[in-house]
Amino acid sequence: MNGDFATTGLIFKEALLWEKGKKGRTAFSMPAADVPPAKELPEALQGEGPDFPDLSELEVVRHYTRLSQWNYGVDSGMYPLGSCTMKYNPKIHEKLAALPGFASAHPLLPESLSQGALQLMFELQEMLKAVTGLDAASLQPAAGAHGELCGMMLFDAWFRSQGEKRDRILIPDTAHGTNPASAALCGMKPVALASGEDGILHPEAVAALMDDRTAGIMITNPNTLGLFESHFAEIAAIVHAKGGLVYCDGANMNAVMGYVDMKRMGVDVMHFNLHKTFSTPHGGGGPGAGPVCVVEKLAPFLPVPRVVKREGGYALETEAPLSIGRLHAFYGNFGVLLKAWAYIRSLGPELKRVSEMAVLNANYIRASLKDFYDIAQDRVCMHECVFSDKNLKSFGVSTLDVAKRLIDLGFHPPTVYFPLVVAGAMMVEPTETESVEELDRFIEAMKRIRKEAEESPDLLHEAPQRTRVRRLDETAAARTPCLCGGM
Amino acid sequence: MNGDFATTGLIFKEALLWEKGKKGRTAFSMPAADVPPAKELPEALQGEGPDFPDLSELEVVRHYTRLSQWNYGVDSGMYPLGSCTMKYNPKIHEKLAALPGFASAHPLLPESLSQGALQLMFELQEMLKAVTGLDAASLQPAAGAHGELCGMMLFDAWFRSQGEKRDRILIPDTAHGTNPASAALCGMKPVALASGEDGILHPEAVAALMDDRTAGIMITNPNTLGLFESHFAEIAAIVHAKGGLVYCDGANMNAVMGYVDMKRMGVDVMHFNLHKTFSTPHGGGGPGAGPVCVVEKLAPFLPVPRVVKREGGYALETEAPLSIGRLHAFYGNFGVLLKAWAYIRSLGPELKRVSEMAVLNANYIRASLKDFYDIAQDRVCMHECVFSDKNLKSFGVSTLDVAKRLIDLGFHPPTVYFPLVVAGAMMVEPTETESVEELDRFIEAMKRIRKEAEESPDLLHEAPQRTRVRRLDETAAARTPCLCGGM
Amino acid sequence: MRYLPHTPEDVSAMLERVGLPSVEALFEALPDACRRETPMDLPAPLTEWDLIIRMESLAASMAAGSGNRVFMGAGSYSHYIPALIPQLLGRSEFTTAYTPYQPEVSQGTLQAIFEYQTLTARLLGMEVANASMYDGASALAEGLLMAIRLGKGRKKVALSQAIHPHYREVVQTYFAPTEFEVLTLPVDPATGRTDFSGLEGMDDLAALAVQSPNFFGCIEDLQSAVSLSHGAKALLVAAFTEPLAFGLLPSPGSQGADIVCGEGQSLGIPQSFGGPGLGMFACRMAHVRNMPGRVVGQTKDMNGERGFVLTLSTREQHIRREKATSNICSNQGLCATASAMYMATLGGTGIRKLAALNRDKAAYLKKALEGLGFTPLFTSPVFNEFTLKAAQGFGRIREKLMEKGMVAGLGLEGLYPEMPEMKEAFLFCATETASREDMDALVEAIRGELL
Amino acid sequence: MRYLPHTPEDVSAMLERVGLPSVEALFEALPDACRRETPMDLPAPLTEWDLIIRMESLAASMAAGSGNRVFMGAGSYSHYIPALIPQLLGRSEFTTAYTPYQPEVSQGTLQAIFEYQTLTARLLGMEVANASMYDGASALAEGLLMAIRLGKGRKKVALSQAIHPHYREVVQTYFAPTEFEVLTLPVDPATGRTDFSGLEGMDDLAALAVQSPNFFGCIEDLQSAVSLSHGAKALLVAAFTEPLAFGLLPSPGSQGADIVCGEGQSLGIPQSFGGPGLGMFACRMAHVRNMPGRVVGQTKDMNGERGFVLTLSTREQHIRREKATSNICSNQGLCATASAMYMATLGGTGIRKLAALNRDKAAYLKKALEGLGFTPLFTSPVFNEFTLKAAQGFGRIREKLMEKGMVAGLGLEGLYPEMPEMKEAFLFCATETASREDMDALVEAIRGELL
Ligand SMILES: Cc1ncc(COP(=O)(O)O)c(C=O)c1O
Ligand SMILES: Cc1ncc(COP(=O)(O)O)c(C=O)c1O
Repeated sequence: MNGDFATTGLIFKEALLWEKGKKGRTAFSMPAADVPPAKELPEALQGEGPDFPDLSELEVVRHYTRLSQWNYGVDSGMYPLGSCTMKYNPKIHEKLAALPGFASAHPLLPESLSQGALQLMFELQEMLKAVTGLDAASLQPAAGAHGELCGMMLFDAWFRSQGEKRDRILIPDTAHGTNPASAALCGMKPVALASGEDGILHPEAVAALMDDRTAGIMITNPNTLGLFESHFAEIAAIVHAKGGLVYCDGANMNAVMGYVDMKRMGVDVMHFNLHKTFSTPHGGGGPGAGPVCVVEKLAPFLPVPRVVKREGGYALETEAPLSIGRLHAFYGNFGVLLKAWAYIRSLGPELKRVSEMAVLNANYIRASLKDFYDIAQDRVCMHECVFSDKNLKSFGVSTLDVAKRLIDLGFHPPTVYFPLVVAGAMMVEPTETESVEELDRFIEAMKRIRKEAEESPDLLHEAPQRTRVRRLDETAAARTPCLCGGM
Repeated sequence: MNGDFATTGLIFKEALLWEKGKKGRTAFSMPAADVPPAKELPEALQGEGPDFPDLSELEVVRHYTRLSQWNYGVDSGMYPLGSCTMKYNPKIHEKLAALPGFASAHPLLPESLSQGALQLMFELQEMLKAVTGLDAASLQPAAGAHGELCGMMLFDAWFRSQGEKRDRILIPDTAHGTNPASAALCGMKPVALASGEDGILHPEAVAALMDDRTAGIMITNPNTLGLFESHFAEIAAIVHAKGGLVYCDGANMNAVMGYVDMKRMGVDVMHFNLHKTFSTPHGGGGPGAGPVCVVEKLAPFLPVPRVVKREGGYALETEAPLSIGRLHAFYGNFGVLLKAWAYIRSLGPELKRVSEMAVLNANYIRASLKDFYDIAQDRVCMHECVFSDKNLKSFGVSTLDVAKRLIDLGFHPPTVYFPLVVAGAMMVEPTETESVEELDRFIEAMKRIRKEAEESPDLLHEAPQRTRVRRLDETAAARTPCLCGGM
Repeated sequence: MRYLPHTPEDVSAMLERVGLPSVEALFEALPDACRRETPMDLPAPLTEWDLIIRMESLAASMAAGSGNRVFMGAGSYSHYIPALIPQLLGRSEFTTAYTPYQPEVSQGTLQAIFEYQTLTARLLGMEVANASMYDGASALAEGLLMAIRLGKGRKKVALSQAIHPHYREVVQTYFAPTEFEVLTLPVDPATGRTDFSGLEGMDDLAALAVQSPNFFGCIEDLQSAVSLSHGAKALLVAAFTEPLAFGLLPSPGSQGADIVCGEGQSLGIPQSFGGPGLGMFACRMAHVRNMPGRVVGQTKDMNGERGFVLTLSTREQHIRREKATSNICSNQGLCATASAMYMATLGGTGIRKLAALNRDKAAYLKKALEGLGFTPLFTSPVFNEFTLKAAQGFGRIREKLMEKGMVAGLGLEGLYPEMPEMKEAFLFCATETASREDMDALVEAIRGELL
Repeated sequence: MRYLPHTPEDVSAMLERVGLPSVEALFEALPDACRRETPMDLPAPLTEWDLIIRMESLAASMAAGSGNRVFMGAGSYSHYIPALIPQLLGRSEFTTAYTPYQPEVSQGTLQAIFEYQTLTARLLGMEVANASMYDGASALAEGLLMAIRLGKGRKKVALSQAIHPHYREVVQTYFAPTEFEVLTLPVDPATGRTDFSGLEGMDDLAALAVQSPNFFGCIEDLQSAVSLSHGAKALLVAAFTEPLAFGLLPSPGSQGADIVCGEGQSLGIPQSFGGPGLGMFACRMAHVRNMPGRVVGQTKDMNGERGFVLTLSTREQHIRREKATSNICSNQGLCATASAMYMATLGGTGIRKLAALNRDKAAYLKKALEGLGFTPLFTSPVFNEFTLKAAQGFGRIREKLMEKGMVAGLGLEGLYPEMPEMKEAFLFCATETASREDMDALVEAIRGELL
């Protein structure tokens, strides 16, 4: 098929909601009034109600059906968005999350009436501990960044409990933006740590910066270049020796399950991106979940409430004098946690094979494309590999152009321009759920684009051409923001 | 928007199932073997198993996701397919049909364990009787044509019970092809009945053909020209006077609910197309349901088993000496019946308004387009109106071209080349669920096409251009049929 | 009402366009003689919320769902349905489309049905399958009518008595108004297979129909049936109610069947109190122009792209009217798509394993029941159903077990009044959904009552 | 395993391409010090079927679903969710996509979120809303931090004690590691509204935060709160847990609030044991560059077609890193889409009716409970929640009712240990899902126990 796995087809135009409908329509089945009307509200408390459009049920259904058809998801095609682990999301999980016992459960039901949910959360905590080797877990954080924030709060609380306040933290230059941002929210100043030529951190660099004003270090492992931080244990020892704590951003856990022991490696706190590693649907941006695991000494600081097992059942523990407090109105994104539980229970120890196949797939792509695209680090990678547009520059072609051209050929582009340490980065994370035939098709498309870059670069500059809209003017969008319609 | 409500967008190519996958993959979660293996089968009874492709779960999901994106449904856009009543299918019905109590119910459960399903069927029978004014109902037929067949069998059984065998039946030239085909299955010879200039049947024509060898008549009312057969009652009287029976094809019942009394009108047997009138999803061709209603004297002949209400509960009655017998392995398409029940219960007496709005919508289209397209009958219509390509011929443009061009503009075409009495017919049935804005858009598109036919007919000849595939070679398909892949 | 978009202003404006003073005026063509005298007597509308409550309460009175263990097949089988099937099948582009008359906007349906036809042909060992019939019973009736069309004047068909009794009744219903005759071949009381010895005396036969595995669960000797049938110049119509069996058994096509038809509910379709199911229908290419029902064919578009269309429609009612090969129009398309999804989900490797597991389960239950004193009525090998002569007093025990949510087989006496050996005979079924634990519980419950 | 496609042959061929002898060799970069010494101690894999059984049994132990009547809100509300929402929301193009970094293949998500922002801004009476925060509590915390950024050096925020206690705790958690201080304004024991009299003594305030309807169900006097706050040169942050109230009440924006944030679960999102919900966040355009979270903007493509993109990303962590306005990255996008669907389904006419119905239901229940001797604790008007001082011995009765599947309000004593008047006080809620019948049954059950 020559690397071209897409074409064009009929797509509907669809107006904005408030450009549709007519006053007096409805798509809602209004329950009958079986009680008398209440006394009128005082005039000052009478509002006008929002100016929402009134639509019929079919109008609403068609609107969202059409909108959905403008989107690309994992179910549409390969979605090798690096650092995001866009693996297959099992369909059975949707059915399970919709079970009325869970979906309609009020979070403040007494424990005696919510044993199922509490047990599920308790078991998930235990399984996360088993996967990491760490000693305690909290499921409250609602996403990875929330987990990082939780981690930084734990750092802060720990030092306070030691009568200290440390306000520096070491963060490698390959780190995701959330890492410094989360640290900053806790009043810590990120100190940039350069990774070596070989793309990983070196103990000397850490030793040079670590001191007793520094709370510790945040390392993503495997890192955002798709490499394992081989010196992690030594680095952790250096940090620990100065009284510091070690945070691991576990966003890339999909690479190392069954291989790595986070505790042995020297991690004090880490977060998971449940939606990545444990395959809950990413929902066009969320919801996710970002549970944290910690070593014993930090356990007393974890958020409340905590799910515990007691004689007679599962319970929510709120008494914890050292706790950083609540991080979520209730217990985190329970509906997401439930899917992660289901995923882990469906695979069990086979999670190790998940990681193996994820790494194999990434290396297959690396080996197949490294002679076509400049590769940031030419050696065995973990779950993803990072190419760049270095050798395309001479054709006037950039990473953005390659990404857009991939769309025309039927693939979601990789993560681009991240990590920042690689100029024009293309970060490809195929995940373990892609078949070798699909990888071959992606490779074929990438090779074709490499050739086109040389022979007909305008195909890339003009891309995408097959989508309903073409490249959008992002500058104008930011310069004169229109963030709210119908004004 | 100038009549153009569609565009093109990214669409994926997708191979045939057996061009994918690899031996040893699976998308199925195989239950663990918790029993010992059975003794080997004798060699003669050992087969090889079918040559199915082995796919992973993601491969299956992506395959069907992509296929679905090549389709047009009511949820995608207006679907004015005449005679098919493509109205909105309420989403809640899918949830109800999936309730395990129904979805997992074995049809041979004892009555005591299936009261819910029996009650639902009984109530549906009663409601169909209320809608038609007739005296008894059977839900067994699995589609409209199956209902017709049932009706013809009832005719046959009735005459046998009278010691007669009548082998002719009057069928108007506007009838759907299933009518003569169903009659023929019962060994009856259809006698064509010409409708008048005004598109409806006239008593004289019937009187001229009706005799005592003729079992009766099959009339679709409203008929396939979208007209009400105003002389129905007189015609029925003529047929009855010769000892004949009157069948009404109720496919177009959506036009006349709350207005027509089938029994007063002289109908002895009629069928519903539940999937049309009562809005069950058409499923790309089925399943539907085609219940029949009859007058008292034919009730003893209805199929068995029958759902009856007795003291102590609902029951299945199989003893019925005059019955034509079973027409379905069990009780018909229960899962479809359930949705029709839900639809009727959601509207109740408002079904009358359904018909009113369906007829209003059709007339709105008729009034708006009759100056642009030749109209078969220029007067108030019922639920649909029939145009033709008569005044387009001079531009070298046909009904088929108009239909295909409509696709490019974002609409499903109407039914074309039916009824046969109108050369180049375009049968437009908007249904009551389309808003006036949507009708306006359709009208705009049709006017634009009318103009294009004159000014740039090639746009029509070349249409559709926006779909993933263009016009297909149907002649080659029929001449050298390829009905089975991968050979 | 949320399904009806028009506001009062919409209605007025539209009436003005139409040139009529009122909505009632739209109905002026209706003479008084056709009109209702009273409003329709229908219950008041329910809200979405009350509808759910009502439907849930009806559903709750059914003995289905995980709480109950139904060891009964007889044409409707409990099989696991992977969650991906309802999710994909429920995509509205599939559900809310109709017959793919406009192929350019129906390639999803068309390719899905083409794949269904192909997988069905492979499963049944045939050359071509149609796009579906209403159910197994009507498929059999239409198969026999097709054989009669091919039979050049032959007016009789012979049915094995071991074909599902309801299917035979449906055939009877279809044949009653015609000039054609239905004969019956009895069951061999020892083997439980069809006794073909009566065939010799039958002439003018257009077809012989045999079901395998048959209603008693017994696997028929299809090869013999074919040669006997062909010897009599009749076509062999092979029926089935449990297509999963062909994961393990030789396909009917490989045994020489001419027409194969049956019920596909087992393949990913909910039991749903008996419908909608799936009438599967396959035949030889030589006979395709006599086949009933729609069929999808592969072709090319004007750019040479592969695509699919409804084809051979000159067989069908909308073209050929009374001369059509059948009156069928709407079929069970979505169910056919579901079964294709199911076959694709299982795969060739999976269907073999799953079929073997079904056989193993039934063998386990059979042995356990025999241990209670139930005796096998027939000697033939079985797939996932089997017939046993029950232990003394079992009828009453069975009633009692129902209250515990167990349905212990199907009594055959009522279905075969003509066969005295069916007194106290019960047809049991165990599929992959029957856990050993559930089967043991059934056996223990019976044992407890027998004491 | 059905999620892992590779066959052994695939793996060998791929390893060959990679140039490695084994899968283990892929992990050679892992030094011994990082490696596990034992395999992960995880339970054995469950099949899809066993997973369902396990999950259903866990779900069955929850007091949710139609059988139970929970007259409790307190930040999580029982509302009807039209069936079309889960069906549309479940379309995999929405669910299996991620952050719309590539707008050309994400217009569905982007337009849906742009519409969400717009409807949210209209509901709250604000100029701009972001694409969502984690939940109401974190939205409030981030709203206060935003006010501090805008406060040019002011270091304190004041919170009404009538803000949901959990939200106040979350704010405390967010503020603990910072140099900023959280003060509290008490509740007026008569009206149940915030007592602003303490404001005067507070200087250096960047923001005052008030929730309306507040935790006790009382509708606050937002207008006064705004003028007092602005008088103190502090921003008014309006919080909420029940946005449906704005169908009836004046929107916070119309009252002059500067930042509005709260929980959107009521708008079409299942309660789901407290999450995922929806942090709604809105502010004035003048402050937009200080707003946390993603935001979608309208623009044009190179052909002039309207389209949508993520914009103003220079506020965000992936560009600005430690200087970002928040650390948020993944948000609650699908929940935001659900709530937009819900708002579109209700429409302007519908939300007014539904809000009125909620108020009517609560008024009915309140009156009925008062008839039993419960006394209102506060005089302010309420929406669908209200606080009552219970009749003698109600605590024990409440426990008993739970066994009958009724949850009769939430005890406030534990949540407000600092307020002695909360002894024996209970917070009740009745929404449109509470039928008169259910409310009467509750009242009768209490009456029966009181006797
Ligand atoms: C390496 C890394 N860390 C942290 C995050 C933040 O996770 P979340 O988006 O769940 O907040 C991401 C998200 O993409 C990431 O890739
Ligand atoms: C007028 C008329 N009669 C009968 C039928 C046949 O109904 P079914 O397709 O349900 O068998 C149709 C179907 O389109 C029809 O339009």
